[in-house]
Amino acid sequence: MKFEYLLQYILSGLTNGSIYAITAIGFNIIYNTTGIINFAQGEFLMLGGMSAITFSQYFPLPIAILFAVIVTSIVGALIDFTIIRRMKKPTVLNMIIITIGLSILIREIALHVWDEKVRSLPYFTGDETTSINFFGAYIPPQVLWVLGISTLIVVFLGFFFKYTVAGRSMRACSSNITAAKLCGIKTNNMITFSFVLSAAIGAVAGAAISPIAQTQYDCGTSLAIKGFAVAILGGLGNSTGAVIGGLLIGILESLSISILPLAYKDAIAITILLIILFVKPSGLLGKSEISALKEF
Amino acid sequence: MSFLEVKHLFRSFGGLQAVFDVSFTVKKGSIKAIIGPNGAGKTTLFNLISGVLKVDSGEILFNNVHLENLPPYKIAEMGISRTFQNVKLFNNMTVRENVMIGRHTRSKAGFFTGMFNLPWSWKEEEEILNKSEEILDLFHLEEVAHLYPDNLPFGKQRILEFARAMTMEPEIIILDEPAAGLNIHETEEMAELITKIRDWGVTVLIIEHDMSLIMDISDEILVLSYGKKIAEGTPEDIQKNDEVIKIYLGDDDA
Amino acid sequence: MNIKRFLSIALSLIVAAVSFSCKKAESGSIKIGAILAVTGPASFLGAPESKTLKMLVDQINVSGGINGKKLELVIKDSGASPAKAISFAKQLIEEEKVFAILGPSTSGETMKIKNICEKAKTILISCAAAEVIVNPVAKYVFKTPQKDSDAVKKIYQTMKKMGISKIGLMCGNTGFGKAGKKQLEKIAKEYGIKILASEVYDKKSTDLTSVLTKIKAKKVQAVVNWSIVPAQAIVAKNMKQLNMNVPLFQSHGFGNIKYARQAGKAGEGIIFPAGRLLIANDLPDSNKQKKLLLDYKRNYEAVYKEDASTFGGHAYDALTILVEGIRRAGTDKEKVRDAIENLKNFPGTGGIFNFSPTDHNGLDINAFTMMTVKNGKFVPYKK
Amino acid sequence: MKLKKYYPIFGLILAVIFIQLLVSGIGMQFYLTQLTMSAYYGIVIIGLSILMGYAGQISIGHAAFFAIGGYTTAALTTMNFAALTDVPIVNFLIKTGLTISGMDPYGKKIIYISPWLSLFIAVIITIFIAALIGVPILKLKGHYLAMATLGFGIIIYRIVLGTSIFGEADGISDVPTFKFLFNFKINSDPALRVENYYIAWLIVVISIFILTNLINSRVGRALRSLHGNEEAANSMGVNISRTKLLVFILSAVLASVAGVFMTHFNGGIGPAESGVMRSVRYVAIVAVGGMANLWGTLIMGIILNYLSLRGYFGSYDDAVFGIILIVIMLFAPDGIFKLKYCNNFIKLIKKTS
Repeated sequence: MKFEYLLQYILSGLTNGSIYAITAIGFNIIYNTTGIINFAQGEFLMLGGMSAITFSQYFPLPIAILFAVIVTSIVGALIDFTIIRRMKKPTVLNMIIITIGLSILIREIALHVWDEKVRSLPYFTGDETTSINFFGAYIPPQVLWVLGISTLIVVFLGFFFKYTVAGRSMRACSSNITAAKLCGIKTNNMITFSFVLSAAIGAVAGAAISPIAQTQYDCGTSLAIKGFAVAILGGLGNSTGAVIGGLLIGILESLSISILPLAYKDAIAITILLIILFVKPSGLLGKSEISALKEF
Repeated sequence: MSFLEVKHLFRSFGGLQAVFDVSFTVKKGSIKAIIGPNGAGKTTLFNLISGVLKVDSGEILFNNVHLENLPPYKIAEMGISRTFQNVKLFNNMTVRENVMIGRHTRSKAGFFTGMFNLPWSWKEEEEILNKSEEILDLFHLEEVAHLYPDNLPFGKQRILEFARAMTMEPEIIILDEPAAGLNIHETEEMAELITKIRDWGVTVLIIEHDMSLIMDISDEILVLSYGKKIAEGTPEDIQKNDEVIKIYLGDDDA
Repeated sequence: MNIKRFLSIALSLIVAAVSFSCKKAESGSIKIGAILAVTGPASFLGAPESKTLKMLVDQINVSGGINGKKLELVIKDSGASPAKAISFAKQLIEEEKVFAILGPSTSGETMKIKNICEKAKTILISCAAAEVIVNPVAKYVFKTPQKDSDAVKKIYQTMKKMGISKIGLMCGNTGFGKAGKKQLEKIAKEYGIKILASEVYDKKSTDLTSVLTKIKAKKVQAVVNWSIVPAQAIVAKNMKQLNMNVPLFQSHGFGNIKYARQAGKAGEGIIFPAGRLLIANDLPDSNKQKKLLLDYKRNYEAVYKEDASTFGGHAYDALTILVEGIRRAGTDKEKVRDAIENLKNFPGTGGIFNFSPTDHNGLDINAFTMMTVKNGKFVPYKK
Repeated sequence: MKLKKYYPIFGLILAVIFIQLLVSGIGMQFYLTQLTMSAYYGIVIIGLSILMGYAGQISIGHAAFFAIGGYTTAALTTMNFAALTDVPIVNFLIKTGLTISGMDPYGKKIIYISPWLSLFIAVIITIFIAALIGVPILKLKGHYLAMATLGFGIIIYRIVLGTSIFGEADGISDVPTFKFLFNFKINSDPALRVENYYIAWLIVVISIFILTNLINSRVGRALRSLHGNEEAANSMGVNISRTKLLVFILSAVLASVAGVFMTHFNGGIGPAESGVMRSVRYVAIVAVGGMANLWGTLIMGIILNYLSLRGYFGSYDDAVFGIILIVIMLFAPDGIFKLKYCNNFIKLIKKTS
């Protein structure tokens, strides 16, 4: 294989990988606070993308995205406030089931609010044909945007969870919710806050990937499945792991295309994930003790 | 040859030596108590014997069969049953069904037999039911047999767990703090039950903080501290042992 | 006593529910069933189809119905699930006793109910493209979308004129993509075209540059993409981003200007075959389809405030063909079937239909014209 | 032996006969079509109830097993051996009477594998696949188990969608008749509606008989105990991984068998049957029925599938299931049959009978 093609495969892998990574980060925030996986995370991306597209008809792009983030955050808060908080038996199984229900519901509401058509935001810089030549291989600038935003989010989250009171309280909730309560942390508010935060990050991600992947009412599910897979691969709750896992899966998929038929691409990615689950369930960067603690 | 024999047992968690070179034997039909301050490695020792944890090195022999690193269900099949420090009951099943599980190792009906309710399992089912009723009677649980365990008072839950372990008709029963959280009256009832089963020939291995209970019922006592064996002997010997007194006086937990 | 009362209440409830859900058709009206994937993965087909049918039936009824009889339309949303399509087909035939069934939207569903309709002697006019629907011919089964093979032939003819002989194929993993791939691979030899790479991708793919890299490495002279939204636009964009400067051919599923706009600048120059709906304005006045196409477009866009697509057109054709059959032969199913089978020179959105006992599609290669995108608009492709 | 636990089964048989007589009596026999389809889905659902409710193992990939059964039989029985009679293995099958010859609707001669043989092969394949993935998957818990089963479902979906012998996106059509016992036939012919209805419900009755026996048996208690507390169950002598695996296989086989019969009844199968939404729907119904409640899940499975198949939910079909999941988890996490007034109603019925 010529070097130029190899490089192109890797760069192509980065495009999908960046999408996986930014989706996976959203999963981690709620997981870090509540220990649950929000299966409706993909729908936050869809909502972010869809509402950004709608707002962009009236406002300039940055403001449209800002509004989209606000709208999605409100939805996130409402979800916790009206549903998650009021669950009678919040076991893991029930949490999985209820967030799946939410995911379906949001998707169907989106179908009736918007419609079945595919939409997309304009490219943040350049247009559909712009790409950057990189030693004979090409990469569209939007990918760099997505990667940049992912990195910013990871840095921001790292800072937030380490150095701010709210962030530390959220971490406390994650490790022991009763103890956190005893220390005077308003755990309920922290959980709401984590929903807001992950909805907001989901919305940013949804808007950032919309020019590449396009947005449709049902695009959330397939994104969420990949994102969830990547979150586990990187180690649940570990955002750096999510980015590394996402890019890794993206590049592996892309390279696998060069030798295998594409029809089974998803099957290959998920097989890799299953193998990792069987061998090291804590993921690439997760600590095994942590995953043992979270083994409900 | 002894009944249960533990030789040079080691187990560590990370850098912490939870069990360090512990050896002891248990005579058939006796009550052996294991005492020691918190964090002495008592529960770890029990978990090693019952197969919940894997040993780092050392031997556990039961009737001359090696137990170390066997899965818990295999160890149960050999006739070793146990209770847990924080009661572990099946809250999705009635009290009667909880006790019936105890007969699992003493019955055989398999998957297919169960699916088609084949005739040869009927007798066995009846036997399970009869034995369970017998145990329920014995432990004074017949009144609550139709309830779910999470509706019982804590004392009853401990007794139920004990009853479940006894339904197995074990050769040896391991009790992890059976009196913890019980009031005086319940503790007395528990002590009575323990001596009663010893009289049937069941060997008892027990961890307990309630010293009066231990001194009353046990035949032999093993003292652990920081994973190491400090002393072993009859209750009278242990009460006189200087080192044990030092540990207990230096520790508020006694 | 109690149980008796309970049973009697339950019984009366059941009877009430049964009689309620089975209201008789208005006498004097003609009941037509439609099974469409209004929601679910094929909603891009089913939604415009159902909108079109509703609009047309309203129009027909307002203008007095057919031969004085009103139409009654029962639309069932199958969500592209075959099991539901089967259930609905039986329901429509046996309970609603419909005169004919329009749809389903996808080939998979149509194939599942083909035999059911055939046995029940109920006319089925499918809006799905696969050729197996009408080959072998089933007596009561028709379809309106153009043949995939004709679309492929049209593309290959154009390629020949352009001097292209080495191509790469990309198909989505939908029924549409699958049928297209089969025809593209089958017919290529006839036109002396070599397929150097053939890949199937997921319909929900987010980026396809890696596949295109694989195709690019084979040094093809053109790329043919056979898929539906959103992949159509993604392929176009990715090709430009990879600096692939060979022509991109799309299928006749590229039938909505919105899709071209999705691709933005990258959509320019895409070549594809399509019915004449998209360029109705540019047709000469002598064209038999022109008036009908413009009417449909105008009405649809007025009612639903969105662009008309060729998919809605398939439903339009299905209904108008059925209506024409009824107009000619009355309300006898057998006679209407015969009338449809003998329908000649009947203009629809997809082309001029000429049915015969051996051809239950009635369209030929002339139904297509090659088009391209220029300045964000569809224009006829001229070479 | 006590017969009391079988009373509900007798009730079910009576209800099945009663409903058939009722709808036939009032001339609404066509309701039987959807009742037959719901019955097959009901088998999948009670199988999942055993796995999720009783053994406590979530599976968001159960539609895959339905699809494995359905697709195996569809692919095998639509293969035409008419031109291959010289091939030794085909010849052997024909001689041993394991093939059926007939005509397709267009008058072509066809020879295909007997559906009984394909049912057998489907069950074997299902057991093999379930055992193969069950061993590693069932070691996982919580979200990891959910992800792994979801992933398994997606892999099967992808394989079905990407393989030409499975018809890719179109699925397989023209699946022939399954000649059941006593010359009863399973196919989509409206004239055979009544016998199809009884065959489907016979299989439901058999399944529920098996499962009722199982949960009341020694193994059944063991699997419920491991849901209650794995550590305690293990120390009581329950072989956790073996019990989990057997239940997983049983539940997979039930889904697969339902898939085989449903495919012959419908005359075809499509990839939608193996999709994630389908699996989620099964989970939803099991949750509504109360998880560890065979009868509850069966009743809800029949009602909800029946309504959905008759199209009462219209374009809100998926939305309805989403709302059901949320509402149930919020207000009745133990299923609607555990709600207070529902419970009182059940008690009332019990008292009167």
